[in-house]
Order: sequence, then structure tokens, then C-alpha cells
Amino acid sequence: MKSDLILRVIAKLLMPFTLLFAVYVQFHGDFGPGGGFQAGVIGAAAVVFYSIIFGLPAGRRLAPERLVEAMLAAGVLLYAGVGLAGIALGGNYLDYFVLGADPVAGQHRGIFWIEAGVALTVAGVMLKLFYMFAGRSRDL
Amino acid sequence: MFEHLPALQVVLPLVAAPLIVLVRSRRFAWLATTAVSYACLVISVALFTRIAANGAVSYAIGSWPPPWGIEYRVDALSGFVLVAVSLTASFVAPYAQRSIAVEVSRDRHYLIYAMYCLCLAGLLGITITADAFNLFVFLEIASLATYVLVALGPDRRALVAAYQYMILGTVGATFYVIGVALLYLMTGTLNLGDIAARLQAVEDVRPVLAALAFITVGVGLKLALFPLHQWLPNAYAYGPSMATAFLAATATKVSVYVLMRYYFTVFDPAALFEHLPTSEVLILLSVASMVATSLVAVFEPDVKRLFAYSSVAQIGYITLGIGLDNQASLTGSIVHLLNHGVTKGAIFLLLGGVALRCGAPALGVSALAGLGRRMPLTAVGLVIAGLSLIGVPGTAGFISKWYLILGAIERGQWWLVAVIAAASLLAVAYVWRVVEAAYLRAPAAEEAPREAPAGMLAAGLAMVLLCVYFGLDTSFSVGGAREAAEFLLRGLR
Amino acid sequence: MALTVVAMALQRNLFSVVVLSSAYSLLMATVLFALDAADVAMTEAAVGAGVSMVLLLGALALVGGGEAKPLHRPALPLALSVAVGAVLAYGLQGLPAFSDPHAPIHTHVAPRYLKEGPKETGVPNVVTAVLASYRGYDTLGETIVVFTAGAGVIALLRRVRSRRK
Amino acid sequence: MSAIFDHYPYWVTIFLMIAGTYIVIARGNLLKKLIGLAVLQTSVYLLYIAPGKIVGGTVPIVAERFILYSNPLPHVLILTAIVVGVATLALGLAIVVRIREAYGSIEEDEILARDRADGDRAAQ
Repeated sequence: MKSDLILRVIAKLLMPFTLLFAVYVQFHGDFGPGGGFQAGVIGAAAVVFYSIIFGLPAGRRLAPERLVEAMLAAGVLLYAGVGLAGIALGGNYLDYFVLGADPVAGQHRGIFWIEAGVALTVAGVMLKLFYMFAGRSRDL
Repeated sequence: MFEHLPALQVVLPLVAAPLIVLVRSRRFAWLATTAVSYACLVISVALFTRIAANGAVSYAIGSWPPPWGIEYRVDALSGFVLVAVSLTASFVAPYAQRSIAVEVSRDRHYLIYAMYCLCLAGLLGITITADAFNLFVFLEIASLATYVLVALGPDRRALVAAYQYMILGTVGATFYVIGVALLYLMTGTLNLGDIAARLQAVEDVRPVLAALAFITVGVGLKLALFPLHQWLPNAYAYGPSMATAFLAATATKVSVYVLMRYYFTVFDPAALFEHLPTSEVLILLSVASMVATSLVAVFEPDVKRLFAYSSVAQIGYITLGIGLDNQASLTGSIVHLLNHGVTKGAIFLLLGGVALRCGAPALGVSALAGLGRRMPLTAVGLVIAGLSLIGVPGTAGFISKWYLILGAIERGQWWLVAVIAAASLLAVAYVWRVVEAAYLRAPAAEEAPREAPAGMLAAGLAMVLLCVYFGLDTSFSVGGAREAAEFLLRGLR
Repeated sequence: MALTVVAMALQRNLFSVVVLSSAYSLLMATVLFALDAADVAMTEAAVGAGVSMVLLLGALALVGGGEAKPLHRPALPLALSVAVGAVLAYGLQGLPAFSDPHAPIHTHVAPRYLKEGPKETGVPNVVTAVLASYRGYDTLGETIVVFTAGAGVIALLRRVRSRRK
Repeated sequence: MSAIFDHYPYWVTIFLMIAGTYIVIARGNLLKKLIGLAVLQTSVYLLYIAPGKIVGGTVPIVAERFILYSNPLPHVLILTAIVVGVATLALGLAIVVRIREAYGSIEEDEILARDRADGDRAAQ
């Protein structure tokens, strides 16, 4: 598929919009359906799509394996870290009330960060899964 | 800081895993794992002493009051199981370093430590949570980590074992969720204490009965309740040694704990044991398991599988205590959670050392020939742990069987005393096969004595000492178990 | 939807089974949306028809999409699964009727989420509020499950350099 | 009659569950067993979501215009369940791929036969 000009152009054009959609789903989760998990899947799908059209090495250049592995750990750490921050600021574990000036602002901040953590981990895992399954077929 | 211990108990190993994956260093992974295991032990002991003095501790995660938020609850029973799990972990973690070095390829080391941390966090999370659905989530964390641990075993049969375990484990977890769904639909809540309170007002008992059936079968699959034990022998036999030791000592025990928790604190135990044939069914299954799987163990050629079948038989003792439903038998069951965990942990830790020196992933009984001369300390350790498995006075195994027999007598079930004795005789038979091979058979080739690496041997022997210690000083083990049994029986009656 | 599942059970060509399972997921997502579960429907469509499909096809490419073998003794498994279904059917008879507003799940716990949720958390999508805040710990667990699966797949499928030498 | 209609979504659940369990137990192909497992897991979704629906209610996103909403709690639980399901599937597929590489087959009976042959050879 690497040689198909139309596909290549469309893929390049679609990439930013897919990523933008992922960001929309991420931040619109408060008001409509969506959230970190769905955003992570969509974001990963953008890169997967890119790698299918341009080949796996190109995809790996866009999102290197090391970065992806760091992403999946960092997301969980971010989430758990928000929880620990709750303890540090005098609340219980995962207590968002203490994170901001007033309870609702704290809730907002907490939800924002944990959704970011979820998206990070999910995108990392989905990409990693794709790399693992797709990369393996080559040497069989 | 003190009031946050329930959360930290689970969060520490939970955070260690991604840190290990982030750093990717073998040395850091081992250090973090060991540090976390010891920290968990300290926390669990602190919690245990605290609840012994002040009663149960409740912790609202996110500061949302239950039943709206998720509650962590440490009481006499869960506190005891927390100590039992983290105690084993603190022996397995130092052992892992050498054991993994031989059995798993180098660039996977940090991942196996991460899996071990996740498994530990999952098991602790199952124990401490007071929320039915949260329990499922942590059950899945522990299970997924376990499947990976087993699949990383040195033999290709480990893969098939992990696959079978995974299919049955997932079916079990799904059944559990169905059971929880029925309870939720009838009560509108997921908090275990709240469910129990609201179940008493439920008029139509049919959904509750179905929930009971689904949860029993689902958890039964996880704890290898006879005849749902088919996954266990292979998973234990082909996984890496440290994984086998850890799982044998903790995973099935935590599932038994879940069963106890549901039977005595969620469902109405009075109705459960008086109007339903729960007692009879549990006792029959336990007896079948004790006799049948012990018989299989007597004829099993592979040593690890032999002791795996013996594990299924020992789980039979524990469920027997639940079925008998009185103070003495429950004390026996709960203390057997700890005692059998320590005993089996010791055996599998030592066998890991033997497998390492024999150089073969599958360990036939004949491979133990002359072990008394080749690895004298290991052989002595195996014999002592074997005695504890049989239930010889002076070892941990004796204590739990003693209480089970007391419980059987209290119920007037003399035939069960005979069954326990018969099963112990079968245990003598299979342990004797190991002893006979180790001391009475000449080694295949004459070679200089060579023990397992110091770290592995020390961890194994330390656990053997623990077997003897819990056989002599029962103030913690029986004391804690008695409190827990009282707590269960007080439950809703 | 039921027909798709029957076809999946009977079909022996693995590739068809994968495609059917994806169609099944989309149908499931439609049903879920009809039941007001917008978030769930969106996720099921993305995961069931998207991620699972890609994973299954990837794995199929690796293991070869041959024909599965025919069954030898279908009677016993069928009896067993019907027995399980019967237990569930027995239990379901006693549940509150569909869409009964007085059922316990509508009168206990959930009303607070709907009434106070937007005020207490400032998030009008109650599903997000419950997911991220009230039961945020479950979501942490869920993220860990995903992480475990990811790390586990790395551990299982990473190519071992030492073995090749 | 009303007993059947009042519980209509449940009958779908039961049917899906029977089908899923059947595929898991009866099929010898490792990949197909995993798909059966997925069907079994999805059967649970309806069991949770369907009772949460209130006829005339709407998606639980609070706005001024609506007063009646469907129950959000089951939605949250099932979101988690879906994620757990796909995680299990991914791990299962990885194990199947490894099995295929080690044994050259993904049929249960062939794999067991090969293991038995190994055992016999070791015993001789």
C-alpha cells in the first residue's frame, strides 16, 4: 500500500483530524459521551492507520517503542500520583476535594488529570499491542 | 499517616509496577519488589495490631462515603489474610532474584517483577475491599498478572497451562460478575455491608439463590474447589518456581477468603446453612477432594504436580471447615489458610532450588534420588515441610487439623474424623515417596554435594522454620484465626 | 444479534468468525445505545468492532486462519451450558420488571449521583462523574488492568535475542 | 405472558450466555474459545444495562430540559467490564500466538497429543 499516492495523501490529511477528534473526545467527556479511554483508543488508531499506510518502520519513527512503553507506565503513575497527592494535601486516597481552592474546582482538576492518565496508558497499550502483533509476523 | 495505611497497603505495590516498567533495570526491579514486599508486611502487621486493639477500620476512598464511593475495610478476617499474603510475599521476593535469573531470559526480568507486584497488589486489593465490583476489578488484575507469570515458565507446556488457567479463570470471573449483577439488581448497591443489610428486606429469594450459585461456582473455579480444579496442577507444575511458590501459598487462599466473606457476611448464614444444603454440599465436595486428589498425588510421577494435587486436597480441608460451620472448624479453616500457605510455600521454594540443580524443568520423583546426599539441607527442609503437610504434632499442619477434628466432633460427625485421618495417611504415602527417593535411593551419578544458591536456600529454609514456629507458638496464628472465626459467626446472626 | 452468535458457533472458518464477531459487537452497541448507555455503546463500538477486530486479525495472520476442526461430542457441552442458563433463568424470574422505576437500583445509591453529581463534581455527564470521581478507584483498577495486559503482551511476545544466537 | 415480556432483555442475556459457554467448552480451537469467552463476557453487559433503562428516560447527562434519566451506575461498571474484556482478549491472543509458535498448532487435541508424546519419550 506504500505506493498508492491517493492513500498516502488522504492518510496525511486525516492524521491531524483524527488526533484532533481524540482531543475533543478527551475534553468533551465532561459534557457528552467520551473520556480518557475512548480518546486513547482513537489517538492510537491514528498512529495505527499511519503505520498501515506508510509501513511499520514509519509508524515506529512517529511513535518510537521506547516512548510507547514509557507512556503506558507514565499514565498509571499519573493516575496513582493524583491519588497520592490527595493524601499529601490532607485528604483520603483519590480525594479530589483538596486539590483545588474550593471542592468543585478540586474535583475538576482531579478528573482532568486522571482522565489524562487513562488516555496516556490506553494509547500506549493499544499502540504497543499493534506493534507487537504486527511486528511479529515479519519474521515468521 | 496512620489512617491512610489501608490505601497504602494496596497502592504501594500498585505504583511499584509501572515504576519498574519505566526504569527497565533488573536491579532496580528487584530492589523495588523486595522493598515493597517488606513494606506491605509492615503495613499489614500494623493494621492487624490496630484492629486487634480498636476493632475494624473503614477507609473511604476519594472521601466519598460508602455506599456511594468505594470502601476499604480491615476487620479481624481480612486483617489476618492480609498478614498471611504479605508474609509469603516477603519470603518470595528475595528468593526471586536467583530463581528468575536461571528460568527467564534476561530482558524479561523487569517485566516479571512488575507482574509479581501487580499480582500482590491484586490479591491484597481483593482482601481489603468492601465493594463487590471493586473486588472483581482487583481479581482481574491479580488473574491477568498470574496468567503472564505462569506463561513465562521455562517449559513450553507452561503456555498451554496458562491458556487453560486463563479460560477457566475468566469464566469464573464472569460468573462472579453475573452473581454480583443479580445482587445489585435486588439491592441497588455494591457495598458488601450494604448489600447484606438490604438483602434481609428482599422478598423474592430466587435471584439471591441464583447469585449464590453463580458466586460459588465462579469463586470455586478460582480456588480450585473439587471438581473445578483441573487448571491447577499444570499451572503449578510448569510456571517459574517463584511464581508457583507465591501462587500456591496465596492465590487460592484469597479466593477461599472471598467465599467465606460472601457466605458469612453477605448472605444470611442462618438461612444458608439451615434451610439450604450448603453444609452437606460443601462437606461432600471437600471429602471427595481430600480423598480423590490425594490418591492421584500418590501415583503422580512428577514431583511438582504431586504437590499441586496435594494443594487441591488441602483446600478440601479448608472448605470442610466452612461446611462444618462452627467456631472450632472455622478457626481450623482460617488458620489452615496461613499454615498451608507457609508449608506449600516452603516446599515449592525448596523444589525450585532442586529443579535448578537438576537442570530439568519437569521434575520426576526419580530425579530426587540421593537428594539427602546431594543437597542435605534442602532435603531436611523438604522432610520437615512434608511432616507439616501430613499434620505431625509440632508442625503447623497439626494445629489446623486439630481444630478441624474438634469442629467435626462438635457437630457429631465422627465419620469425618476418620476421613481426615485417612487423608492424612494418604499424605504420608505421597510424602514418603519423596523421602524414600531422597534418602534411600542412590543418586544417578555420584557427585559432590551442591546446595541451591544461598539466597534461594535461605528463603526456603526460613519458611520451613516458620512451619515449625507456627506449630509451636500459636498465639498469633490461632489467636488471629479465632478472632476471625468469632467475627464471621457473629456476622448477621 | 442472536443469529450472528449462532452463526459464530457453527461457522468453522476462523476468518468468518472474526468478521461475524465484529458485526455482533456493532449490533450490541446499537442495542446499548437504545438503552440510553451512550458512553458504553461508544466504547463497545470502538473496542468490540475496532480494537478486538484488529487484534484478532493480527493474531489470525500469525497463527494461520485455517478451518477449525468439527466437533466430536457436542451433547455434553450443550447440556452443561443450558444448565447454567437455566440457573440464570430461574434467578431472573424474581427480578423487578423491565423499566420499573421503583426497582431498588433506581431508588438506592443512584439517585444521589443524578441529583447531586453535577453539583458535587461540576460535571454534567453523570457517567463521567461516577466513573472518574465517585468510583474513581475502579477506574484506576481498570487502567491497571490495561497496563497489566500491555506489559504482559510485551513479556510474552518480545523477541528474545539470546535464543536466536 | 407478561412474565416473558417484562423480562425480555434477560432472555437475550440467557441465550448469549448459553452460546458463549457452549463455544468455550465445545470448541477445540484455541482462538475460537477466546471468541466464545468474549461472547460470554458481552452477555453480562445487557444484564447490567437493560434494568438501568427507564422508558421515557434519557442518557444520564444532566441538562435543564430533562427530568428522567437512566441509571448511570451500570454504565460505569460495564465500561470497566468492556476494558477488562479486551485486556483479557489481548493477553489470550498473545498466549495463543506463542502456543502456535511452540507447537505448530492451535487445536487443543493436537497439542495435548504432542505433550503426551513428549511424556512417553521422556519415560522411555
